[in-house]
This record gives sequence, structure tokens and C-alpha cells, in this order.
Amino acid sequence: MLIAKNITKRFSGVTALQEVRLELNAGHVTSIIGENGAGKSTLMKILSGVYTDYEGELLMNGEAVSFKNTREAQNAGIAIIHQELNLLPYLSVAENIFLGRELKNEFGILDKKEMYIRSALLLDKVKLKIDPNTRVEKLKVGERQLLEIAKALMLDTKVLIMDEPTSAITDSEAKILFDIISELKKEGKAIAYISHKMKEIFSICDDYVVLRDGKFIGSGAISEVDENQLIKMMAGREVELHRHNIHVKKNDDPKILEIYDLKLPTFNVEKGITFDLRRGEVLGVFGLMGAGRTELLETIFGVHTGISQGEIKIDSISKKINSPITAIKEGLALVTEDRKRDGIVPDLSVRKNMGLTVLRQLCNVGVLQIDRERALAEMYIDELKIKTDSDQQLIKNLSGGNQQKVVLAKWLATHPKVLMLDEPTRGIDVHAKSEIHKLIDQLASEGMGIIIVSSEIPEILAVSHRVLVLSEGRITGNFDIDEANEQNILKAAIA
Amino acid sequence: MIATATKDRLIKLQPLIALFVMCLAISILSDKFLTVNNGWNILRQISVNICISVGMTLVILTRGIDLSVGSILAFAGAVGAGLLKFGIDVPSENVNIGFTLLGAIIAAIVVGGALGWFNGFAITRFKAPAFVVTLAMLTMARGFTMLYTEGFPINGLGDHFGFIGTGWFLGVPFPVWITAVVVLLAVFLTNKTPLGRYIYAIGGNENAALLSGINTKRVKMIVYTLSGITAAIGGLMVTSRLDSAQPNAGLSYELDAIAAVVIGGTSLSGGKGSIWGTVLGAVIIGVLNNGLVLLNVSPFWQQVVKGAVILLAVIMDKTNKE
Amino acid sequence: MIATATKDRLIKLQPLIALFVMCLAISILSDKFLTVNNGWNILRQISVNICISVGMTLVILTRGIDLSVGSILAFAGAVGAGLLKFGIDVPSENVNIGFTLLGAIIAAIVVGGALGWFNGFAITRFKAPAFVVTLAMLTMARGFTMLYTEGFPINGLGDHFGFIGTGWFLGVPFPVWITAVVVLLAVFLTNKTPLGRYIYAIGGNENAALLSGINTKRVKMIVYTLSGITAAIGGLMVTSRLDSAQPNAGLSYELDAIAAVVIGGTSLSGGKGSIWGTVLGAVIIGVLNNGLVLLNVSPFWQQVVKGAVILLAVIMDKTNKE
Amino acid sequence: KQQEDKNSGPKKMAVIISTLNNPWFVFLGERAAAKAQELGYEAKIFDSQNNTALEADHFDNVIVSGFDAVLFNPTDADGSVVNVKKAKEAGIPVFCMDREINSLNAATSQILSDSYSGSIAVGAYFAQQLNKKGNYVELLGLVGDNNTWARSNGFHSVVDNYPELKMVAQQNADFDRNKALEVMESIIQSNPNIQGVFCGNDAMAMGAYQALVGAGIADSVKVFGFDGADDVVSAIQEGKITATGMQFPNVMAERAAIFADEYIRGKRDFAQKIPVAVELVTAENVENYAAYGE
Ligand SMILES: Nc1ncnc2c1ncn2[C@@H]1O[C@H](COP(=O)(O)OP(=O)(O)OP(=O)(O)O)[C@@H](O)[C@H]1O
Ligand SMILES: Nc1ncnc2c1ncn2[C@@H]1O[C@H](COP(=O)(O)OP(=O)(O)OP(=O)(O)O)[C@@H](O)[C@H]1O
Ligand SMILES: [Mg+2]
Ligand SMILES: [Mg+2]
Repeated sequence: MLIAKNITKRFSGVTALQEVRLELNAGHVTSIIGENGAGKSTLMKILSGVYTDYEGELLMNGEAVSFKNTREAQNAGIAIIHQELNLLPYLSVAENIFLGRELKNEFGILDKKEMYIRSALLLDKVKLKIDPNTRVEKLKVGERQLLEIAKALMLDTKVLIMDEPTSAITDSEAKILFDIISELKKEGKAIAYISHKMKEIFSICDDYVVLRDGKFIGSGAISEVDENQLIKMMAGREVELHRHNIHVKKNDDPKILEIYDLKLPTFNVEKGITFDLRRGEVLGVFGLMGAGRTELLETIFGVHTGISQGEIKIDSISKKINSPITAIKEGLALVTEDRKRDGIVPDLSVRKNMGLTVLRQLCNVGVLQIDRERALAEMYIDELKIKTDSDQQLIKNLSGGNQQKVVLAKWLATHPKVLMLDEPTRGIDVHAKSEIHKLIDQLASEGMGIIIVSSEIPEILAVSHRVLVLSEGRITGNFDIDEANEQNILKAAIA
Repeated sequence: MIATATKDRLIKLQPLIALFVMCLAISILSDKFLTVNNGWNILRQISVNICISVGMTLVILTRGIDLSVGSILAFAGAVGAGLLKFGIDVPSENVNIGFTLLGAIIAAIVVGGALGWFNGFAITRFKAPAFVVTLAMLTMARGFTMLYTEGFPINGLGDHFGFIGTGWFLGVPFPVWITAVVVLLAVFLTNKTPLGRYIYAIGGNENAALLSGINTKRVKMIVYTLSGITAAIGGLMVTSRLDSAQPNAGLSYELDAIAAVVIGGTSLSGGKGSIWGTVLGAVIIGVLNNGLVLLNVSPFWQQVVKGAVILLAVIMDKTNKE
Repeated sequence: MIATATKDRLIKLQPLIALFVMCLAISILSDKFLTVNNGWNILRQISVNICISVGMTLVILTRGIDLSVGSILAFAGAVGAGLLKFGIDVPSENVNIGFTLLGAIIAAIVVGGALGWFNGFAITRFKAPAFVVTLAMLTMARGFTMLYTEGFPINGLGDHFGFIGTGWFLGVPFPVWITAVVVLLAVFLTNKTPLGRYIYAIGGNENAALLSGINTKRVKMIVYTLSGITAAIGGLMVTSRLDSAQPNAGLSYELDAIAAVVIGGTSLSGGKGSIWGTVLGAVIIGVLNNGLVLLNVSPFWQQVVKGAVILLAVIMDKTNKE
Repeated sequence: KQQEDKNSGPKKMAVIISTLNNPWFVFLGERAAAKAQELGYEAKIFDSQNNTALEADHFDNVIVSGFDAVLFNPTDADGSVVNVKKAKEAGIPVFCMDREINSLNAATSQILSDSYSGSIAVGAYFAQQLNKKGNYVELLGLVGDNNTWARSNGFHSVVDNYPELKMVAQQNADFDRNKALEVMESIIQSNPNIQGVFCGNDAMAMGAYQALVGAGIADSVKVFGFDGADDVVSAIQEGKITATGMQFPNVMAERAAIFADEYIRGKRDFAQKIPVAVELVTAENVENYAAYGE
């Protein structure tokens, strides 16, 4: 249905795509696969009329097309769910859904009632139980992702592009999406699907296209390859995936973090959260969307001072943590969930982003030593295999996965006692993900305590020594890794 | 949920409460404040600022700024007055084209709209920052005014024209009518039309708006043009009220207008706010100015008090929102 | 890679090229432009604006704005002059505390810093928008100046004080030295200290800065205080130059300062820009003002030309960046 | 309607001044207010900030708050007429000070400083001092202000009769000392050979003088101002400034207050225009003058 031929796209200096080809067929789900920075999103943006200056040719139903803007692509029947959320925080859900294609009555006046009704129907389809008049700023990341999906469903499309739609949602929401996808497939739509989750790719996709470093590597039917082959194509070599070989934790290691009766601001619970973390221990925290995991980490990190209560002990000494500043001083670090909003400073370079948490250490009598900062940056670029042309590249020009590694580096530089990771591998390719897992293990074996929040049970099971399950701001499960499995974790999560 | 909703509504009422407290304080201190005459008086005085501020609100909602409103006001007023009084001389043909009242008014509005359009054009076409473009226009339009008037006011514009700024209609000052119409049109525009929706969307996240297929450039052009038009309407009101187009009219009106917008709760970073808020902001400033005079505060102290009250109003508003 | 780097560097040079073209044009039209004397002349004239603009750059880099610089300049200048000339009367003790030159200078700078600090305090403590807070301060500080001077200039401040604005040192006008020191300190601050980095980080993403353990409130307070201090230094220079503290000094200097910052490439939405850019912006404005006078452009046309050139400079800059 | 309010409390006079951003007008306003208080009235000063529309607001407020008289320094000869008429309709007498309004039946009386003839006198002295030849510079006030043009036109009506007097630069400096200094500095660069500078007010004259000092040519250039501010009076004594047109704000202010008092007491026949001459102050007669003609 949609064919892209010999697409080349350059950003000032960087060639993001080189002679790439792609074919999307009606009734098929095509998976676009590649490591972070391979050019997947760039290609999708070309298909959907975001980038208009590229070389190559697009054919829609055999006819050459070229879109001057996104509206033209939409009119031709191509819709896209972007990797970065594109919602307007101060507008309502309904207003966001109909943005750019408002319903009007015969006088050109907005037909709010009709839009409300139709929005409610769409929200129903993606099983979101929110009032269409809610302002989007009140929604959590996961809810916003579902809203983006609903928004794309509203359009009458022939081709639907989904760029990592499941990176921000839990399995149960993902299931809703997969149901929708199979329905669309039956209706004969062509779907492009980008994900770093191999399991999903194998369960819902029909075809695949692999990109590496902006080049076309191969394509075919999913049924004809296995996971290892795909990963090899993506990475260009054999990749040893790191699984379940976590270092052994000694149970008598000292406790470095103890939490007693911590009550989270948005939940009204009788009994607060209580748990502890030992040196060298990796604690996995699971919960469904909105269970309070992010809030837990933020509260420990001193973000919600004044509205939360409870006691925090570090190295067995009770501490009052009333801001991220004190938290950092006490040896805590938090890699936030929303990278764009809380993680990166887009217009600063990779190096400057990394230095942000440790500037004082990089000083000599109050003067920044740039070469020390550069050394630090280069060390982490090397160690975490961050793909960037130099430490002076602006972080906003990096692919999402590499941005995440920079954020991670920023926190590792503080040499924290406790590293808290909120969805650290969201949107990160399998290869990098396994590297991060390896890194977690290594850090833990060096004595760091790690709390990792994830919506993927397999990930939790792969890296943790112990698993906490949260629901509605309470702990509903606490398993040793030996007794934890998908069933009991999920059961605790819906409890 | 319901509790939050009420709370939300209460928070929205904050500036109203600030206004109410202020009115109460002034009316205790001066018995002249709460009179019908003074009411009309205040309304007439703030008409021009409201008019300009409405256009400014639209611009600021898109995350822009328009510093040129004062100069455009002066130029449009001067053009209206000049055309009405002298028409256009066409030397080559030795002809003078006269203008009717309506013709002059339309011409003034067209001039204001054209300068506003030019602002929008420069901003969207060259991706130049609105601050600098409209600052340049502030200077240029003032220059145009000086060139057109040769530095002298244009006087004696007649009673018909005078009606715009000084007349009464159905017991209400005519400028108040004009402003009311401008406000209602803007409220309608922002709430009931796709264009209004787009204005909010662009201010909230321009990239997202663009990706939703909104022609952001066109919306911005329209918004700056509208700001030019409201400035021109303000210019006609000022000129008519004084029966004289002053070359210095509108000096630093941009700050008053922006203040009204911001006090009214519209965020300078765009996407959030409302026309009604702006009206409220302008009323607060107007009541304050009026009150300071009624209370016989000396002019030097007036500035201190005015600054302090504005500060208090915003602080009160903000602390309660947390 | 290398091509990009050179291109990037060329793009950064754009405003420089604009300046060069302007200089070339003026020097063709007037042989008086490219003289050593006129060079010092321009530098002396832009000293005050550069000084204020440096503080303004820091504020704008954090995504703030400071409209109060002109009023703070006037107040600090008046306080410096007043203390130097009259000291402080303590009526209860029937004593007059005299001030040395240095004492008066320090007092003026402290006053400027204090008002700036208050701006920062109100902005961070009450989360009030910088625009409104500093607008209120603009009004209040002007009121303080009027109250302190009672509306009359303070004249006759002596030759020692006059040296600040009119003296020469090692063949360079003294105000140019002062400004050079201010600029170099600010360059050092922004490039070589954690504080400078924090300023950029806050402007770029305040949330991320906060979560990275940066005391964003403190940084903002410092930045507004510094802006008050640079305004006070500007005030001392103006006062010394005129040998007179004028109550209406610094009127609408905020617009000139912001213009210098923005023309110099610092983004009003924070996080991007540099002190050197601002200096360049101020030089462009200064050369333009000087050129218009050298060419004896009529006052009517001056504003039109000035606006047009500023517009052109920004447009040229932007179109080449795409 | 206004009558009923007038019986309660002390009677009030409003002093509406075109701008308080200039010490000359501050002086005018304070003198008028002081005189009114001396006569037993409450007095309140309004600052129109050179903005005729704001002045109109002041008039509205004055009418509403029941003032008994207005001592008025207009922002604009034409633009202010409607404001005065409005007050007249409300039964409030208006006495213009210093600046004229172009209407003979709106104000009760106008006590005027004659800028135009004053600047003719300055112009004549200027021509004489420069021996009717040479290059000179004119610094204008605010371009859109009618006092600017009254002074400029008066000056030129004399000076333009001498073809050998050549104006090499005419620039505006907005009545501001700092701007005058800067503009003059630049003018000197392109026109080092000048003999005289005429400035639209004294603040600009001081600024221009300082620029000349900075360029080391203060001795050979004669500077002329207008107003009679205190620093210029002493500068004339010291031979720094050549001459200024002395206005008498205190005379105008006090007379306006006295007239208003008489009006309230029942007198009705006032001369429409009472000129207060602007006197030329030079080195010869400067000892007879203090600042602002006191
Ligand atoms: N605006 C830009 N300017 C410069 N380089 C860019 C820009 N956008 C993308 N790139 C570069 O283009 C390459 C491809 O990026 P793209 O976002 O398409 O990767 P991706 O395959 O979607 O990765 P991810 O899985 O992390 O989302 C990367 O090297 C990236 O750094
Ligand atoms: N800004 C907000 N406004 C309203 N409610 C909020 C806000 N932030 C969080 N909440 C609520 O707080 C609760 C906990 O949210 P939290 O982000 O901690 O969940 P989570 O387990 O991390 O889920 P997610 O999968 O969305 O990251 C949720 O019920 C959420 O709706
Ligand atoms: Mg991507
Ligand atoms: Mg979360």
C-alpha cells in the first residue's frame, strides 16, 4: 500500500537514513526494527509528512506522493503516533483528540457536544476511564499514551504508524492496544509498528524491516526468523543477552535504606509503605499504571516535601530529606520516568548534561575545570556505549535511548549509595537494555543499592533480588526472587 | 472530585476577590468611589486598555508578544484623523480624495491591521523573535506617525467623529459599547471557533500543534493582525475622545496591556488564560488608578502604592493556587 | 563533521557580519565614523547599556525578565548622589552621617542589589511571574526615586565622582574599563563556574535542574540580585557622567537592554545565549544610534530607519540559521 | 449635581500637570499646590505623564470627586481643549498655567508663559552672540510635543533671517540631559566646527555643554537653553552657558491659585489670557535671577 524507495535524510552533518526502502502492505503489521538511533523514527516522520526535505520517493497505492505537511499525509490516509507524546497539556482530552479537525456546526462554530460524545466513545475503545473534559496535564504518562492511540484511531486511515506505543504502558494496557491492532488488521489497514520489545514483535507482527545505522539491512516475514537472528541483524554481530545470572547477594549485608510507614500524597491509606534495601541489593518494584511507584521514588527523593509523611533512614540514621539537594547529599539518585520533562536539558550538550549533578566536584577553587568534565563525559560515553558524534553534541539531537544513557551517566557520576531507576529501559533497544541490566548488576555487586521500577515483569524478574508490588499506594506483595513469578506478581498488583 | 472542582472554581475567583477587597477598601475611604458616575468613569477610562489587551491576550496565548500596540494606536489614530480632515492629495492629478467618517474609520483599522499583519509576517516568515520584531515596529510606527503628522496633532475632527469616544448610547458611554463588542467577539473566537482552539494549541506546544496539521503560521499571522486591529480601534477611541490625534499617543501602552493580560492570569509562556481574565486584569488596574486619585494619594507615592498593589494582587493569586 | 563545525561558526558570526555591513555603509556615507575619537565615543555611550544588558542576559538565560532595570538605575544613582552630597540626616540624634566617595558608591550598589534581590525573592517565594513582579518594581523604584529626590535632580557631585563617567585611564575612558570588567566577570561566571552552568540549566529545563539537585530558587535570587547590581553600576555611570542624578534617568532602558540581549542571540525562552552575543547586540544598537546622528538623519525618519535596521539585523540572522 | 457635594469639607483644588518627569513642572505643580493650601484649600497634584488621554482620565476623576477648581498645565494645546470643556460643563473653572490651549472660551483664564516670543528673544541674542554667522546645532525636545515646536519655530523665525548662520545638525534629545549629552557627543564627531548650540530646554543645554567639555571645545561654543533651571542659572554665572529663556513658574502657579480662589469667592470676570513674559537671562543680568525666576 505504501512504498518508500531509496530514502536518504541528512541532518546538518549527520546522515540519519541512507537509501532505505520500506513496504507496508494492507492487512499486515510491519515491524520496523533497529537499535536506538538506527533511524526508525526519522523514517516514520518522512512517511507522515513531518520531514519534507529528503531524497527518495514515496509511492501510495502505486502513485508517487509527496507531502508538504502532516495535514496532507493525514488526508492521504497516513496517521502516526509519535514516539514523543504530542499532547497539549492545557487543553482537555476531547480538545486534544479533535485538534486540527474540529467538528463544526453549520455556522462554523465548534460542536463541543458532539466532540464530547465521540471522544467518550473513543476513550471507551482504549478502555480509558476518564472524562473527556479532563485537562491532559492531569493525566499520567501511560494514560497519555493511550490517549495518543485514541487520537490516531479517530482518523480515517489506511496506514497507521505506531512509534513505540507500548514503551510507557503496562502489559494490560498493551493488550488493549493489541486487540485494537488485530481489529485494524482485519479492516485491511497497513500498520507500521516500532518496538524494542521482542515478545510483542513476534506476537503481533507479520513482517519485519531491519535498519542499522540508517541503512536498510533486511526484511521478510516474521515467521521465517527467530529472535536471535533479528538481534544479530540489528546489532551487526552476535549479542549475548544477559539473563538471570545476577550476582549472589549476601543477606547479612548492612541495610542502607529503610523506609517506615511512608504515606504518598495522592493516596489515602491507613498503613504507609515500609521496606528496606541492603547494600548490593536490587529491589524491583512492580505495579500497574498509577499504582504509585513513581510517587514512591519521588517521595523518597524529597520532591513532595510537606505533603507526605513517614520516616527514612539511611545507613541506619534517620534523615529528613526535604529536597532533591539533600537527597543527593545523602547519596540518593533518581533517574526519572519522563526523560523529556524531568531528565534532560535539551539545549545543553551531552557533556554539560552529565556534569550537572557533580559540578562542584569538577571545580578547582570555584572554577570549573572543563577538561575534568570532558574526561568524565568521555569515560561514560565509552563505558555506556553512548552513540553521539562528540561530547559537545546537543542532547536533544540524540536518539531517545542514548539520551537515557546520558541521564544515567549523570547519576552514576554522583556515586550514589542508592540508585533509583524509574522505568530505565523504556524505549531502549534490546542490546542497550541488556547492557543496562548488566550495568545494574555490576553496580550492585560493587555495593550500590538499587531500586528499579518497571512495568515489564520479565525485566523485574531478570534483574532483581527481591520484588515489591504496589497497588493504590500500598505494598501488596513482597517476594524473594526465588518465589516470584508472573502469576503471583500480577495477582498482587491487582489486589 | 466535586471538592476539587469547587476548589478550582474558587481559585479562578481569586483575582475577583482581590478586586472586591480593593473596591471595598477604596469605598470605605472615599464615598465618591461607589457612585454611578464614577462607575461609568472607570469603564470609559479602561475601554482603550481593554481593547488593546484583548488583542494582546490572543498574541500572548500563542506565546508571542506585541510591543508595538501603542505606536500602532497612535499611527492608526493619526491616519483616521488625517484622512477625515484632509483626505488624500494626489498631486499628479491635482485631486483630493475626501473620506467619509466611515471611510476614515475603516482606513484606520486597515492600517492597524496591516502593520499587525506585517509583524506576523516577519515573525512567521523569518522565524524572528516576536519581541524584536514588534520592538522594531514600535519604533517604526512611531516614526510613521511623526512623519504623517509632522509632529503636530491633528485637531478639530467634528462631533460625529467625537461620538466614538464621548457619546452615550442607551445610557451607556459609546466607547464602553465598542469595547464590549470587541470583548464578546474575542470571547466567542477563543471559545467557540477552531481558530480559538488553535491559538491555545500553538501556545501550549507549537510542535504538537504543527504535527496535528494546524497551519501555525497562518494562525499567528491572524493573531498579530487582530492585535493591530484592536490597537487601531483603541487609537480611534483615544483620538475621538480628545478630538485630536496626538503624535505621542499610546506611549508605553504596551506595558499596561501586558500587565492587564498577566494580572488576568494569562501565562506569558502561552497556552493558558482567557479574555475574561484580561478584562478583570484591566479592571483591577483601572480601579487602582481611579482609587489612588480619589484617595488623594500624592503622585510620587501613587507609583509606589500602585506597584505594591499589583505585586500583592499577583502574590495573593499565586499563593492561593499552590 | 568539520564542514558543520565551520558552518556553525559562520552562523555564530552572522550578527558580526550584520554589524560589519552596517559599519561599512555608515563609513561610506560619513568619513567621521571610522575615527578613533568616534570609536571611544560609541564605546562610552554604550557602556551603560552593556552593563545593564549583562545582568539582563543572566536573568533571561534563566527564562526570566527584568523590567525594573531603568528604575533601579535611577534610584541607585540618586541614592549614590544624595548620600555623597548630603549624607544621611538622623533627626532624632541631630546628626548627619557623611559618606565618602567609596561609601556612596557601595551604598548605591547595595541599594540596587537589594531591589534586585527583592525581585528574586518575590518571584521565587510566591512563584509570581517575573514580568509582573519586575513591572511592579519598575513603578515602585521610580516612585522611590521621585520621593528621594522630590522630583529634582541632585547636581554638583564633584570631580572625583565625575571620574567614574568621564575620566580616562591608560588611554581608555574609565566607564569602558568598568564595563569591560563587568563583561569579563560575567563571561567568567557563565562559562567557568557551576553557577553559570546552573543558570543555563534552569533556563533550559527547570524541572530537570531541580531534580539534579540544583537550588533553583537560590540561583534565581542571585541572578536578579546581579541584575539589580549591574543596573546600579549603570546608574552610577550615568549620574557621574552628567554630574547630576536625574529623577527620570533610565526611562525605558529595559527595552534597550532586552533588545541588546535578543539581538545578540539569547533566546527569551531561556537556556540559550551568551554574554558576548549581548555585547554584540549592544554594539549594533550603539553604532546605529551614532550613525543616524552622524548622518544627521531627520528625527522623523530616524525612528523608521532604526526600526527597519533592527528588523533587518534579526531577519538576516535568522534566515541564515535555517 | 456637583453643587451638593461642595458644601461639605474644605474646598479642593486639583493641580493637573503635564509631566512630573521634569523638575520644571514639578516646581510648577508644587508651587500651585502650595499656594492653594496657603489659601486654605486642599490641593492634589495629578501627573499626566505627557499623555493627553491620561489627562482626560484625570479630568473625569476630578469631576467625579467634586473638586472646585483646576489649576491646569496642559499636555497639548489642542488635545486638552475637550478636557477643559468637560470640566467647564461640570461647572468647574479651569486655569491654565504656562501652556496655552487653543480655545478662547473653555478655560476661565490662561496664565501663559510665552514660549514662542521667549524663544524669539533667545534667537535674537543667539544671532547677536554669534555675530550672525557660523555653524550651529539645534537640539529638539520630544518630537511630538508642541512646546518643542513652539520653541524651535520661535528661534528659527529670527535665526533663519541670517543666511550665514548655518544649522549643521538638528536632532531630538527628548528634553533629557543624558540623551542630549550622547547626541551632542556624536554630533561633535561629524561637526567639530560649530559656534553655537540651541537647546529646547535647560536639561538638554547642560547635557550639550558637558559633551562640549568632554570634546574640549566648550570655550569656543556658545550654548543656549530655555527654562531657567537652577543649574543653568549658576552655569550662566560661571560663563558656561551663554543664555536661557527664564520662565516664571512660581508667578504663573501662584497667580492661577489666586484666580481660582477669587473665582470660588464669586469673581467672574477674568482676562482670558495673561501673558507672563519669558525673560532672557544672560551673563549681564544673571545676578537678578534665581532658579525658576524666584
Ligand atoms: N533533529 C536532529 N538533528 C540532528 N540529528 C538528528 C536529529 N534527529 C535525529 N537525529 C539523528 O538521527 C539518527 C536517527 O534517529 P532516530 O530518532 O530516527 O532513531 P530511532 O531509530 O528512532 O531511535 P530510538 O529507538 O532511540 O527511538 C540518530 O543518530 C539521531 O541522533
Ligand atoms: N499531577 C497529577 N495530578 C493528578 N493526579 C496525579 C498527578 N500525579 C500523580 N497523580 C496520581 O497519583 C497516583 C500515583 O501515580 P504514579 O505516577 O506514582 O504511578 P505509577 O505507578 O508510577 O504509574 P505510571 O505507570 O503512570 O508511571 C496516580 O493515581 C495518579 O493518578
Ligand atoms: Mg525513535
Ligand atoms: Mg510511574
